[in-house]
Formats: sequence, structure tokens, C-alpha cells
Amino acid sequence: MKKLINNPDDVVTDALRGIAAAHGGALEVAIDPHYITRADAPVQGKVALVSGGGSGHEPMHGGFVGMGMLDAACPGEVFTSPTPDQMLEATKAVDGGAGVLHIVKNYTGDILNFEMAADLAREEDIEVEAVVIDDDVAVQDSLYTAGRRGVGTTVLAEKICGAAAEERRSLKEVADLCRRVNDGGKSMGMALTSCVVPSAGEPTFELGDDEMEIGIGIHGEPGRERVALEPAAQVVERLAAPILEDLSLSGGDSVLAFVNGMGGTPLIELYIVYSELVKLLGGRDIAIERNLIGPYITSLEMAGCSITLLKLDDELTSLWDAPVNTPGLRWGA
Amino acid sequence: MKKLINNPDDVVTDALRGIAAAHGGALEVAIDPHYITRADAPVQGKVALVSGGGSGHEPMHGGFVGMGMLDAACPGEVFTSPTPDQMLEATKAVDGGAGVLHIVKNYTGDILNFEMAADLAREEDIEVEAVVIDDDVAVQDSLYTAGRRGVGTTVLAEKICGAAAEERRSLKEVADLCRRVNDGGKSMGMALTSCVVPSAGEPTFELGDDEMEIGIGIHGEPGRERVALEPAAQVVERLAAPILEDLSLSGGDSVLAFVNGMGGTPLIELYIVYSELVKLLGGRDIAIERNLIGPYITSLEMAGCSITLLKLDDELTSLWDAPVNTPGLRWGA
Amino acid sequence: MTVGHDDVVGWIRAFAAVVEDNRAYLTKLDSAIGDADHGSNLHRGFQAVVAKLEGTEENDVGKTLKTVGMTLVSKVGGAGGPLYGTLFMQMGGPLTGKAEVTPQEFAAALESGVKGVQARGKAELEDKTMLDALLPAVDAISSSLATGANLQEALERAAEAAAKGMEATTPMVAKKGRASYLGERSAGHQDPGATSSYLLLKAASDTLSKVA
Amino acid sequence: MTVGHDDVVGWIRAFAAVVEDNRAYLTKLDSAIGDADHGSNLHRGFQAVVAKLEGTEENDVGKTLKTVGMTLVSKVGGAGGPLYGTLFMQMGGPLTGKAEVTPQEFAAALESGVKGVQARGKAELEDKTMLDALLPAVDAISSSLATGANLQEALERAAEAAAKGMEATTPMVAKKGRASYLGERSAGHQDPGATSSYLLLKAASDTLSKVA
Ligand SMILES: Nc1ncnc2c1ncn2[C@@H]1O[C@H](COP(=O)(O)OP(=O)(O)O)[C@@H](O)[C@H]1O
Ligand SMILES: Nc1ncnc2c1ncn2[C@@H]1O[C@H](COP(=O)(O)OP(=O)(O)O)[C@@H](O)[C@H]1O
Ligand SMILES: [Mg+2]
Ligand SMILES: [Mg+2]
Ligand SMILES: [Mg+2]
Ligand SMILES: [Mg+2]
Repeated sequence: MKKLINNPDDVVTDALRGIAAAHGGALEVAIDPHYITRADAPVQGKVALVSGGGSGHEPMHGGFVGMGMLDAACPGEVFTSPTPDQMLEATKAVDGGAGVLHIVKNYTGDILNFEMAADLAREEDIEVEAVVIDDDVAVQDSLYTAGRRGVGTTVLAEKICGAAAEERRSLKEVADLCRRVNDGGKSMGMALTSCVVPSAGEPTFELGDDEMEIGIGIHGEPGRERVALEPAAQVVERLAAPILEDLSLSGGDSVLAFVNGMGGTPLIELYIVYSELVKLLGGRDIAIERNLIGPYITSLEMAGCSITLLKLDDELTSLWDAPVNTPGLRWGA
Repeated sequence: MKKLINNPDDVVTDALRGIAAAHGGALEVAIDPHYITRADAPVQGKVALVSGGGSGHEPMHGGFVGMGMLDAACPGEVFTSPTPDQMLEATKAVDGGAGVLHIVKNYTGDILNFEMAADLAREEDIEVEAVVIDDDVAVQDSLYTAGRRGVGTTVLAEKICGAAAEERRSLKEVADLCRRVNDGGKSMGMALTSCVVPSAGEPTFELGDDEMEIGIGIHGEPGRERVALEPAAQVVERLAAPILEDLSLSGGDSVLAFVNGMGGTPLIELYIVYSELVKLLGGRDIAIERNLIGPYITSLEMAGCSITLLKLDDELTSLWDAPVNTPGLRWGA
Repeated sequence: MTVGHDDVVGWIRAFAAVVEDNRAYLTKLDSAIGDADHGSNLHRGFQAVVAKLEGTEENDVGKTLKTVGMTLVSKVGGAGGPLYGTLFMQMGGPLTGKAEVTPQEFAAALESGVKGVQARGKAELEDKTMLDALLPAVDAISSSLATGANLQEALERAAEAAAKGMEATTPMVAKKGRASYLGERSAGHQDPGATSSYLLLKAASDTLSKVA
Repeated sequence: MTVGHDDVVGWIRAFAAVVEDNRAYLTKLDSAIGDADHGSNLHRGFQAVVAKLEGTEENDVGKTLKTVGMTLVSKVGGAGGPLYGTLFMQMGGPLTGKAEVTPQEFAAALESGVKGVQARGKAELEDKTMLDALLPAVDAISSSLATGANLQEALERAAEAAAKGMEATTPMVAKKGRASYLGERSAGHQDPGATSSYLLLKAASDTLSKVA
């Protein structure tokens, strides 16, 4: 295992100390239990947004805490959902009296732990709503299964709902908006290499030199199918086609296109992927109104990418454009 | 070779098309020859900053074009300095009458090509000054050799000089400032893995599973020495000690600390490196006034990091804090 | 023929040691159809549990089991944390106030714990989860005790049933948890949670049978 | 016994083919002590040169060599682009206006090209660069012609001298170019630029000797 770490068991705590030192003025980092809040939290009268999940997806979620996005993030161990006491403490720390929205990615662990936390917070008279993000079209959806994973759309939902909360919209409005973003945003990812979970010490899966895995999640889970390497144009086709189908996008529609790096893929390749996506969507007369390109929801050092498309309307576009000031996403401030 | 590309020969052009599509309103991308300018170039009366170098270091340099930083960037082929006609065209495109500063990393190829371009530009009556960045303490300096490489300080110089140019300082002032940043900024890097140059198709060097390379540059050049893997704390000690010595930093000094990812190392590890750097500098009573953490001057998908320390004073700090609006670095705008 | 507070603590300690020994194995199973953390998650949790139990003056079986559950909930995370946490918390409920419990009480409490897991995770038998080991085990204890077996025999039957249930997960296509994302590709791999649940029953059989 | 315009073009074309054949080899050498691009850089440049020379009506040896040099400068980049570009541009200078050149003129022009490389790159003999092949080669041509050899013999001597110079770079510690960053670790590897320079001289010997 080749990592710039001290000890597999200390990865999250050491990284949090780094985050605390780096963003001292803007973020507050609690070490026991682990959570990160805006330094100016609680913001009175504003709906507070709390998210969280396993670590290893940086900058998500801790890097999205700040004005215009999250009020708090709860980092679990690497690829392990955080525990209810983290979410409870974070929820209490950021509640500004207007209620707290939990943005939860659809994984059994995240769901169960956030549920417990919400119950505990409600016992302390904090109004909590939870919205589950389940945007991964690689997974077949069904009433009888755990359903689809939450992936790239999470980043977009956190940005857009963060902007709405800054406008002092109500908890119900922000939660409804979050559901709307989840409905309109779909994703699919692929990997060229596996990642290595520090405490496991070896790759979660093995891929041949000429193979890639299509439909992976963000935890080194194996994907939908394993196929031979292909040029970027075909990879983009494989990822985008099921999204387009699922969203039933058609000519004249506008989207936000998010090309995400999995952690080990350099930006130069993500721009190549984006240029292929532009061609593909252009050919179907779908307009990319906004874009986001870079490693925002990662899977440790995995090489690969995901594509997320979010159907835009004027409201979503203007909330996307609103100022945001976090370590991971920043503009207009 | 596992890359999200179409064809090794088209990597740079394909990525430039992606950049053009992604940042249409802010950047203009010329395809023949390759160069990127601010969409609002030339800015009349402002010294224009032009940099460039081989591709594969993204977001540097193209991602640093915009208000408060570069006016133009010239991307060469992967790891190959660009050619004089690129720099000449870029220089002509951004000259706003106040002269053009070429920020050149110290590599024979970059020096020679920029020299030729400057000669050609001067023949067309454009005032050009060139400043060479040579901040890599891994390389021994001597009058009889090619000297030290230009690495991390380049990013800082581009930001700080970009801010000075926005203030309408003169070409001489901006060039002097650039030399001052170069004198006060030193770097050292390390690799856990090699990178693969697309046209070569295989790793530039081979590293054992338990080995790391200390003192590497940003082109997959092998480094100063190869040693056994160590915890992050020791790696940081290996990188920071020679910098501290070279800069003769002492208690009470202030620095900007830049922890750079080489492209394949995830942010979570960079924060761990940063937290070790904080400890090390804290122990010597050196204050980190500003920091930058992330992949900003990369080496394709290489896993590894570099540390750059820049000695700060009030002027440099306030130029660092000035607004910048580029795809790669953005704040205050 | 009753289970005392020390016996329960002994069971938990024994399982913590088993988890330590099987940490890499459980994580390996989780690599194949999950995210390679089940072993380290449980290990982290049971290390915390053992530390918590260290030098405790507590004598109440129910309270101690609740403490175990709450510690797991706050230290494990993932799916395993709330599920195993619920198991122990719910098991503690009916045993609160007791310094020692009869085999019947123990069996009923375990059953209530497993019901808690089911209520929380909403999984059914054959969804390829820990319930595939837990549900048959609980059935085996109750029916053994009902037909006159002693605790030792009942726990042996339970561990055997859990082992069978665990093995039976291999061909299953997962419907719940992370493995469900793999669809058909989840078949052919033993479920990590069912494996740790078998180990929990096996530890019960190994340690508690001595008291019986 | 003169070198005509077509002969020079033949030499350049032959070298372009040699570069194509040795592209991976030159890049491999550059991997060891550089950045793994020397072969693809020269290949890109000479592909452009060959395209440029295609169907040219030009008859002026000097002008053609300058075109070669300028094409290399604008297509190669890196250290190799300006250095090889300068070589051909400076070589073209003294031959401008000539449709055919004598062996002495050819030798003098090559020498002026190599001097240009030296002026631009500021490297000395034994700095482990292309000059370690070029300088001995130029000496060998001049001295061979001076002692009455014909062009064929002179170019053979030059190629031999370049080969020796190239091999001699192996033990050297680089002082110029990217390999210098390696310090002592640059020893033990043959310099890629010296290798391509040898191949250039070898191509001259193979093609131009036919005209001699
Ligand atoms: N809904 C559920 N009900 C019961 N058990 C479940 C459920 N979902 C997952 N599990 C169990 O949890 C195990 C995985 O635990 P763990 O690896 O600790 O959590 P995570 O999947 O969050 O990484 C699975 O092997 C499965 O046995
Ligand atoms: N200052 C110099 N003078 C002469 N030749 C040089 C000099 N610096 C480098 N070279 C030659 O250039 C070769 C490398 O060329 P190339 O790989 O194309 O450029 P780069 O080093 O920019 O990648 C070296 O092997 C060496 O022979
Ligand atoms: Mg997990
Ligand atoms: Mg090069
Ligand atoms: Mg798991
Ligand atoms: Mg090279």
C-alpha cells in the first residue's frame, strides 16, 4: 500500500487536523466525535444543511462546508458511514432555529445512522428533515432492494440547496428542492483501477491491464460489468447513454454537466472526457448550460471518472450560480 | 497504459477542446498553434503575463489564465516545452501596450523556446521581459549545470505577479517582484509511483512496492534518491528540511505553505501531509500565514506530493489575497 | 444452569477476540461484494466495547448489553454499527434488572435483538445479510430448548444453524446492503455480515456452554 | 562529386525514417535520464518536415535546410526542437543560393550548424549532450577532407566518431539538460540526444556517400 499516511487507523483524524489547520478561519473541526462546521455556525434563522458519509471522497463533504453550501459535515471512517452521535452533535451545533436538513446518500449504513441521529435530534426538539440522494443509474432500482446509490448528484444538491438556504427558504422548501435536484440528476461512474482502503491494505478489486469496470460506485465496490479498455469517446457513450435514457432528456433541454474525477485521474483526462461529452450532447441538441469538472466526489486514489447530468431550469441555474465559499467549491465570494 | 484518452497523439488537442467548451466565457483557446488567453485580452495598459510549458501539469498553466493571474498560457505536448511560435502568438494576443512578462520554468527546452519567442516578439516591437523560476532544492545548483528546476513556486509567482499586474504596476516592477518570489520560494517533491507519458505508453521509471523516490521533478524524471516507504511525518521531514535550510527560515518568520498533489494522490492524503507540515513548522516557530493544498502543478497521474514554502511579507500576503478568477484558483471574485 | 453477568461479559470478550483474529478475513469477504471495511468496522467497535467493559462494576445483564449496543452504534458506523448495535440494545431490554438469566430468558432476549435488526434493516431471509445466519440460529435455540435441550446443546444447534445460514448466502443474489448494487454478480460470495453473525453465535456456544 | 538539392532532401527523408524506426528506442533512453519524449518529439518534427518537403519546387540547398530548421523549431518543442532547429537553420545559412555544394562547403556548413547548437545550448564537450556526438563528427569530416579523403570516406569517419562520442556519454555525469537534475545518477545511461545525433550522421553517411 503506497499512501502518504502515518497509520491506517489515524487517516481520518490526521486529515481532519490538516483541514482544521488549513481552514481555521472558515471551518471548525471537532475531533471527538468527528464533525466539521462553518465557523459562523449556527446561522440564526437559516435552515442548516448537514451531510456526511464515509471518508475517502474528499473534498466531499468536509470541503463543501461554508457559506452557500453545507453548515456541517460528518466524516466517518474511510468508506464507513459516520455514527449517529456525530450527526447529532453536528445537528445541534448548526441548528439556527429554522430546522436542519440531512442530505443522505442512499447506502444502508448512511440511512440507518442518519435515521438514528434524526430521532435523537427530534428528541431534543430540533426539526429535522432528511432527503436521500439515489442518483446512480448503474444500479437497478426496485422496491425490494436497497435501491440506487447516492453519488455525483449529492455535490450538486448540496450546492443548490445551500444557496436556497442562504435565501432563507423554509426547511420544507429546501427539502423539496433537494428532492427535485435528486429527481433531475443522474450519474454513472467507471474505474480504470481499484482503490486501496487503508485499513484493508490491498486493492478492493483486481482489474487486468486491459480492463475497466463500468458502473462502479464511490467505495471501490465492483461495478456493473467489466469490459476491455476503450477510447474516451466510447467510455463517455457508455456512461452518458443510460443517464440520458433515465432522465428522458431530449433536444432543447438544458443540463448541468459534471465530469468528476475519482481521485487518481488527472485533470487533463477529465477535460478529454468533457470534450467527448460535449460532442455527444451536442449531437442530441442538449445544451450544457453549466459545467463542473474535477475531483469532487472521489474514491481515494481510484483512477476513473463519473458523469452526472442535472436537468436545469432557471431556478436551479440561478441557485447554482449563487455565491459559494467553501474549500472545495468557491465563486462569487 | 490506462488513461481516459482517445489517442496518445491527440491528448493535448482533445483536452484543449474540453477546456474551450468548459470555460467559453472566460477563456479563448487557439488550436493552431496551441495557446489559451483571457477572453478579455488584451487588457489595455496592463502588463500581460504569459507562461507555458509542457502539458501534463494541469491545472497549470491553462487553468491559471484569468483575472488576477495569467493573460495567456502556452501548452506544449505532454512534458515537452511549447514552441516559439506558440509563445509569439500568445504574446501578441495579450500585449496591452504595457509589455509582456514571460514566466519561464528553468528547463533547457523552456528556456530556449521562450528565448526565441522573446527575440521574435521584440522584433515586432513588443517589450518582453523573462523571469526564470528555479526553486527545486532537490537539484544542486551550480554555474556549470542547467541549475535547478522550476516547480511549485511557479504557481505562487503567477498568482502574486498577476495581482501586481492588475494593480497596473510596470513591467519592470512585476518582473522584479517575480524574481523576489522566486528567491523566497523553494520546493521539493516526492513520488510513490511513476507516471506514464501517453506517447511512451509505459511508466517512465519503475518503483518497487516498498519504495519511494525523493526529489523528483514534475516530468517523471527520476529523483535524488530512492528510499524505503515511510510514514507521512518522515516524508514531510525529508521534503521540508532542505527547504528550510535553503531559505534559512528561522523562528518568527511567516510563510505560505503549499502542499501540492502530483495528480494521483487524493486530497485526504494531502491534508495529512499538511498536518505534519504544520507540526514541523510549529516546532520551529515558523508561522504558516497562508496555505494552498491540492493538485495545482501535477505530473500526470503520478502519486506523490511536493512542498513549497514561500517566505511572506505584508506585500506578498496582500497580493496573494487579492481577487483571482481562473478555472484553477479562484477567490474574491 | 443460569447465565450470569460475568458469563455474558465473557461471551462479548470472546467475540471481540474472534473479531480481532478474523478482521482481515471479514474485510476480505467485504472486498468481494462490498467496500472492504466490515472487519475493521467490527474490530474498532469491539475494541471500544472491551475498553468500556474494563473494570466495570455493573452487574445488570440488560444494562451491560445495552452499553455494548450503544458503544457499537457510536463507534462502528456503516451498516454494521446500527445493526449490531440494535441487536445488543434490544437484547438488553428484556434482561434489564437481572444479574443472571435463565436459558429461556437468554433465548427470548436474543430473539428480540434479532427482531430489532430486522425492524431496522428491513431485510428478509435470503436477502443475503446477517439475518440469514441470525434468524435460523434463533429458531434453533428456541426449538432446542422447547424440546428439552440444555443451553449448551441449544447453543451448539444455534451455531450450526448459523453456519448453515452463512454458507447458504454464497449462491444468493443480494437484495439488501451494499452487495445489492452488484446484482447478479453478488452471487458466489459469502456475505461478510452473515459470517460475523455466525462467529457471534459460535462464540456464544464456545463460552456460554461452559456455564451450562 | 557535389551534393545536390535532391541529395540533401534524401538525407533528411532518410533520417526521418530512421527516427520513425527508433522512436521508441530514443524515448526509452530519455525515460532513464529524462522525461520520455525525445523519440516522439523528433518524430513529430520530422513528420512535419517530410510533409513540408513533399512536392517542393525549391532548388536552393540553403533555403531548404532553413525550412527544415524552422519547421523543427515550430513543431518539436523541448530542448531538442530549438537545438536541432538551430543546427539546420545555421547549416542552411552558408549554403543559401546554391543548388549543389562541394564536400568542403557541406562540411563547413555542418560545422556552422553545430556551432549554432553550442551557442544556443551553452554546453561543452562531455556535458553528456548531443554535442558529444556532433563535435567529434564535425572534426572527423574536416580532417578527413583535409587529408584528401572523399565525401564518402569523410562521412564514414564522421559517423564512426559520432558513434564513439555517443557511447562515451554513457559513463558521463550530465551537466546540461534534464539529465543534469539526476546528478551522479545520470551516469550509466547513454544520452538520447547524442544517440539521435549519431543517427543523423549515420543517415548522412548512408545516403550521401552514394552521391560521392
Ligand atoms: N438491511 C440490512 N439488514 C440486515 N443486514 C444488513 C443490511 N444491509 C447490510 N447488512 C449486513 O451488513 C453487512 C455489511 O456491514 P459493513 O461492511 O460493516 O457495512 P457497510 O456495508 O456499510 O460497509 C453485510 O454483509 C450484511 O450482512
Ligand atoms: N544545453 C544543451 N546543449 C545541447 N544539447 C542539449 C542541451 N540540453 C539538452 N540537450 C540534449 O537534448 C536531449 C533531450 O532532448 P528532448 O528530450 O527532446 O528535450 P527535453 O529534455 O526538453 O525533453 C538530451 O539528451 C541532450 O542531448
Ligand atoms: Mg462501509
Ligand atoms: Mg521534454
Ligand atoms: Mg462494508
Ligand atoms: Mg526529453
